[in-house]
Amino acid sequence: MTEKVHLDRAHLLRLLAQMMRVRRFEEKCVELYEAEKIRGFMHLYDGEEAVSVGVIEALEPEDAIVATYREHGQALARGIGMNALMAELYGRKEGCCRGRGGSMHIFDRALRFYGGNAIVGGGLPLAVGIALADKELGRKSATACFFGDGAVDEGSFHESMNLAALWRLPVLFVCENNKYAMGMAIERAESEPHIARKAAAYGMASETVDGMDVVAVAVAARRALADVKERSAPFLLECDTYRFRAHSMFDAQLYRTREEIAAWRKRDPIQQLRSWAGQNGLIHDSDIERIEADIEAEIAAAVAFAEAGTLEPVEELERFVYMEQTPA
Amino acid sequence: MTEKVHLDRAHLLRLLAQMMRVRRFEEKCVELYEAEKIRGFMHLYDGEEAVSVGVIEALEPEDAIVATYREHGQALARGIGMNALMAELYGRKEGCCRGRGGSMHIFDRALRFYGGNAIVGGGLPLAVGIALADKELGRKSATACFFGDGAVDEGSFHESMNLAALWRLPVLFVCENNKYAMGMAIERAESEPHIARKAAAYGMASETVDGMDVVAVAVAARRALADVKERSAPFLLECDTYRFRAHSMFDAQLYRTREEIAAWRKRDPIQQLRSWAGQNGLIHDSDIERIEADIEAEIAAAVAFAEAGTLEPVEELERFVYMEQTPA
Amino acid sequence: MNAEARAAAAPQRVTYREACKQAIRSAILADERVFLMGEDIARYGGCYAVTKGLAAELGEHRIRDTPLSEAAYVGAGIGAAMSGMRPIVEIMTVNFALLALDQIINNAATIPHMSGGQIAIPLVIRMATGAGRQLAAQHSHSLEGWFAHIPGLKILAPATIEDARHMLQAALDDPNPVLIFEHVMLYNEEGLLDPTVTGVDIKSAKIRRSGRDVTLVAYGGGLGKTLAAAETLHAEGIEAEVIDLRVLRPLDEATVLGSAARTRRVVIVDEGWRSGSLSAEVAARIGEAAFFELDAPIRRACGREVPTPYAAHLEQASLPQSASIAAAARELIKPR
Amino acid sequence: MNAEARAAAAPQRVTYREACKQAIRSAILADERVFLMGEDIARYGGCYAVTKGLAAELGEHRIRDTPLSEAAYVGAGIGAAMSGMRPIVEIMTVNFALLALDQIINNAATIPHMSGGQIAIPLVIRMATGAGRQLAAQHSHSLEGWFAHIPGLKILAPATIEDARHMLQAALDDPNPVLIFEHVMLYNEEGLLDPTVTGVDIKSAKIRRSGRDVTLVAYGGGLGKTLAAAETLHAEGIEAEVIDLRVLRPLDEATVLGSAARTRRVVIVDEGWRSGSLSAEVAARIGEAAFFELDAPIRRACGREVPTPYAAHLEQASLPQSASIAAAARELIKPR
Ligand SMILES: Cc1ncc(C[n+]2csc(CCOP(=O)(O)OP(=O)(O)O)c2C)c(N)n1
Ligand SMILES: Cc1ncc(C[n+]2csc(CCOP(=O)(O)OP(=O)(O)O)c2C)c(N)n1
Ligand SMILES: [Mg+2]
Ligand SMILES: [Mg+2]
Repeated sequence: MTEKVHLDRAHLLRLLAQMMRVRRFEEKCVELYEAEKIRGFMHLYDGEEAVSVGVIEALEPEDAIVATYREHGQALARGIGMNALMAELYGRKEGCCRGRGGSMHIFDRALRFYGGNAIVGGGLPLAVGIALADKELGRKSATACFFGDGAVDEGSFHESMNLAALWRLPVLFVCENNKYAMGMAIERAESEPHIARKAAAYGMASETVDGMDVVAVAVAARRALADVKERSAPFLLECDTYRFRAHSMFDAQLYRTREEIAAWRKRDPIQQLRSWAGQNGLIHDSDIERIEADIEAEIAAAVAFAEAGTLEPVEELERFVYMEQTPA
Repeated sequence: MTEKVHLDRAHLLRLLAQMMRVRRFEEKCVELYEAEKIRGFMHLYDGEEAVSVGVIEALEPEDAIVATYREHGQALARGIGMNALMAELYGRKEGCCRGRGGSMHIFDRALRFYGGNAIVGGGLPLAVGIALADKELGRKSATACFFGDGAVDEGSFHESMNLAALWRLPVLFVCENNKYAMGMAIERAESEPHIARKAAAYGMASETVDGMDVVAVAVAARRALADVKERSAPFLLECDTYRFRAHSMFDAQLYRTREEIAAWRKRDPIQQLRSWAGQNGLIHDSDIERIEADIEAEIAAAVAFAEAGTLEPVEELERFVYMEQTPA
Repeated sequence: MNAEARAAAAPQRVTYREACKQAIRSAILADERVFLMGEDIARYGGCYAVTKGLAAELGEHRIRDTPLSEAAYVGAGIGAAMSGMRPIVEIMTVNFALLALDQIINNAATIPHMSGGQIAIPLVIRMATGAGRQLAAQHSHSLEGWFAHIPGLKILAPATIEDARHMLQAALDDPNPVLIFEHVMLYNEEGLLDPTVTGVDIKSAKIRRSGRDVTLVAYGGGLGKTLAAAETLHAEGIEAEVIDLRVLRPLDEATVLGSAARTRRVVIVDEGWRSGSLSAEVAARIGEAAFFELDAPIRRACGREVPTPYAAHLEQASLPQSASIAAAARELIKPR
Repeated sequence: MNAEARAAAAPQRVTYREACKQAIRSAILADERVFLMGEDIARYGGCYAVTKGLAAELGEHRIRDTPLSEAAYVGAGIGAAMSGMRPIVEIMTVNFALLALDQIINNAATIPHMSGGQIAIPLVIRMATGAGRQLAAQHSHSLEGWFAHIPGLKILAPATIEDARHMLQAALDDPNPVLIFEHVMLYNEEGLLDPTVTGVDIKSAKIRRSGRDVTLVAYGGGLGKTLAAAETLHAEGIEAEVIDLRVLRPLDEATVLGSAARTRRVVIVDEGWRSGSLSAEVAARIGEAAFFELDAPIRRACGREVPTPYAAHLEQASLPQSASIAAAARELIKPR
């Protein structure tokens, strides 16, 4: 693993715990989906945890985030409470979006977490605008914009990359290249499948990083963010990753082989970090036990919170269609 | 001028005459616009004639064309009759589109001239589809798709380039890079203003050619088309050119200097070819006189034809909103 | 009739999904110019499993996976239609069709007229539409009525298994761009397909249930609820006539007006947002042409004016339901 | 009052174009979070010359030229609004807004609700709309009534110099995404601007002319023709009341219903294609709420259902005209 030597034990523990937390949270979500507590479309991040955890580790509180419908990892890593998140998946009034958004639309204004967007490529222009506002208002912020390899097919990718580069806006474009857009393999969707190379068409800096290595992602993200803020110019970070599970809860995975999945599972970001840090004596079994216990307790509490949650009264259906004021 | 040595006198005369014909036709159009015979938006090709004339010279009858709202040059070069074209600008029933299209929407099905499109970037996906059909139906055709530098800003450029390259479709993308999109200079619109370089993002072949040199354009187009047909793969040909006049009939040209225009006028494609071919004894004054006389006669006839044209009866307004059959 | 012929002529029990699939298969087998392209229709098998197995059967040129480039592949479908093919473009859902609206409105709907009748665009675009699956605001639009505003397009809303099976071929036979909206809540519906019916028209609305007391006009995903409402009303002694519009553009005004003139009372059901929904156009037309025949104002049971929420109870509250449809009919007949 | 104050208070003669420009200038000067971005607004001076000179005056950060990337810069406007700015996005014309509809409908219109009220989008989008300049089918759409279908958006149609001057500030003061449609045929219109009027509401329709015999409902580019029709009718002894809707979403139903109840006869004027135009919604609402007050069916004078043709005589035939509006009113009053 890259440059890991500079990382201290506390840092490693934080990264590991965060990834494990996302993983376990989603395992619970699958159970709850099967029990029909959670409904609608739900997309799991299983296998890709290193990307959001690594990138968000590098963000400051004043930075902003735009994510996709596969954003449980980003939401938890950014600090959205598991209670509010779980209650949202339950469709409860106590959810972070009062049950209106669900799994694909997690928002947290205080954390500058601007969704959760279910339109492929739909978030990129928003990120450009958030960064434009930050720059014009003299804030020292950057916006991390997450999107999949499939979003690269969309016109909005092209327009947004150009606009951000042209106006030198502080956007860190993070492509979660998990090789598939639903069932569409990237080689079948992109005539030039090396995404980082596309940055040249916009005169933008870019890099590809091993997205199964959380430390590598954290290091690359930190470097890229420093560059973004220093030069006030966008950066494209392509994270090489893989989703271990189906695209959503409805997907027979006819488009890929078990062998392929098995090969990628060997690079599980959690296992990799655990074994490397274990071998190097940086993390001990007792650490893992403690982390697991904390996570179990947190999840149990979140489920209890969601279960105890209430339904938004139907009379409130039209509330927020029009806002009465702009929150300060 | 490039590789001109291989061109014979007849060929040169044809290229020159075609460019002069476009130029004179449009000069007449300006008069007619001022006389309010022609209305709506009208975009002149003055200065850019070498591009359409050079490219279309290289096309076969079975090839197809998709153009923009600035397409008088393409229409005439492809062989749409000046009568039908002028009558269309007059809004007459005898126009090629029965007066429904006007300057921005010239069509000729028999010549595979698929418009005339007034949405910037709107024609690129059509060209991809025409080429797809040709390929699937086993035709040996290519589609020449003309668009401006401004169209490169649009998402449809990106999506269409990728689709054509991915599916290896016979499309010759011809970018008429005249440096401005209305008043927007390309450096202010594109973070990477070298358009030909963008082809790399799609693994597509590309070339930049001097668009003020009709022979260079013709040679490059011929080579590119051969490549397109042989490899069944698209090609991006960037033509470096300039429009001498305003964007449309409403444009104070506040965004560029007289000096800049004057410098480009020195590279007038018609003047360049005339003086080079004159100096080399390939074209004589008598040729020019004859060409000019022919053009004047053709224009006079076209104006007379349009003047004598009739108005589509208002009762026919809704005809063709729905077609009764697909022409064979 | 021998046993084989009898079996062939016996009604087949199929899902709406299967009917859509049969329609695609037989259209592709019947005409080599026909192909289907769209996102995840081949290897994945279709977002709603409509095309599962078809690529293996028909080949990946006829069932063609596209990148996520809605504007480009819809535009390519238009171009291919101009150039001799008979493309069926699948947009996964209407929600993503917003990315292709420029191509649909500025090209497909205008070129035949703008070219003075030179160029036809024999293109079919299919897409899923509608709410009801807790997919939240960006994935639950009901915009088929809204598309029906655009001249140059024909808009179909197959609400029955038979229409799902046969409208596609009729659309392909039409020289104009035709958009077919398949409601997501219908794919799992089962019903009988009469094999002796080999086609349907795409011109007329159909009376799905006759009645003398009130006319209920519906389409697409609203039809089932409306028929259920009619059943409820019947138990109360109110006989509702139920009209399935089927073709949202051009509207079959005659069928609607004929029924309105008989029952003198009309409720229009529309899952779209009430303001500016198709229900408004239907109401306006009845008001124009049958004003003096009506005994009561026209009522509309429509979607509430809200981005569709995720939570089930809110989502359901945002849609017309058979109870609210029946209530609207009842009020027309026995005003409080 | 001294001479200076008198001069300041004297009505100013300005064009609609100049009123739009004044509105932009004063909004930008009043709030540093406000800026305008769009195509060719700075160096070129605006496609319809609305912003001519403003970039030199206010700087290119406040009058910001964008590339031809409608989806991205509209989306960027949404993002900037979420993040503390008060952007005005200019889309050159509604025809190109089709390229940005996904951003407008799936993001701007949904995020406030979908986020449970956390995120407001105080964004204004201005665009030119309408036919009449022989720009043909791809450049002549009248889609403002169609946009009015979308919950979460507010839709304005300034038809007067005063509204052109003041609606923008009201829109900026609103915490929701507001779309302003400026009709291309109005930019050259001249009129008096009363300097004592410092603002307008964006809630209500306005009666622009009172009359007892028939109500004519219009908006945007249709208002002038409608007032002309009213003048013609007056000469014939028919007193028409003319309502300017002004706000197309949410509709001010009360003003329309009040007038309809008084005159008992209504003609709705809409330059949009008739089927599914805003006129249908207005008709449906009147039919629902004032059915028993009407003496005659509601009439609609709308755009013909055709992509706008280039030739002047065909284009004009595709639009409602004051003669056809007057004729519709006459028929209501003296049926043949
Ligand atoms: C514009 C649009 N088209 C299609 C879809 C349907 N869809 C949802 S997720 C998805 C795949 C996206 O793949 P990618 O961007 O690689 O992200 P991943 O799911 O792999 O994280 C598709 C096609 C959509 N939501 N939006
Ligand atoms: C989608 C879209 N946006 C904006 C316009 C308005 N417009 C017409 S021409 C033009 C400039 C296009 O420039 P370019 O592509 O370079 O072609 P050129 O006019 O230079 O030949 C613009 C912005 C349009 N027609 N379509
Ligand atoms: Mg992916
Ligand atoms: Mg240009």
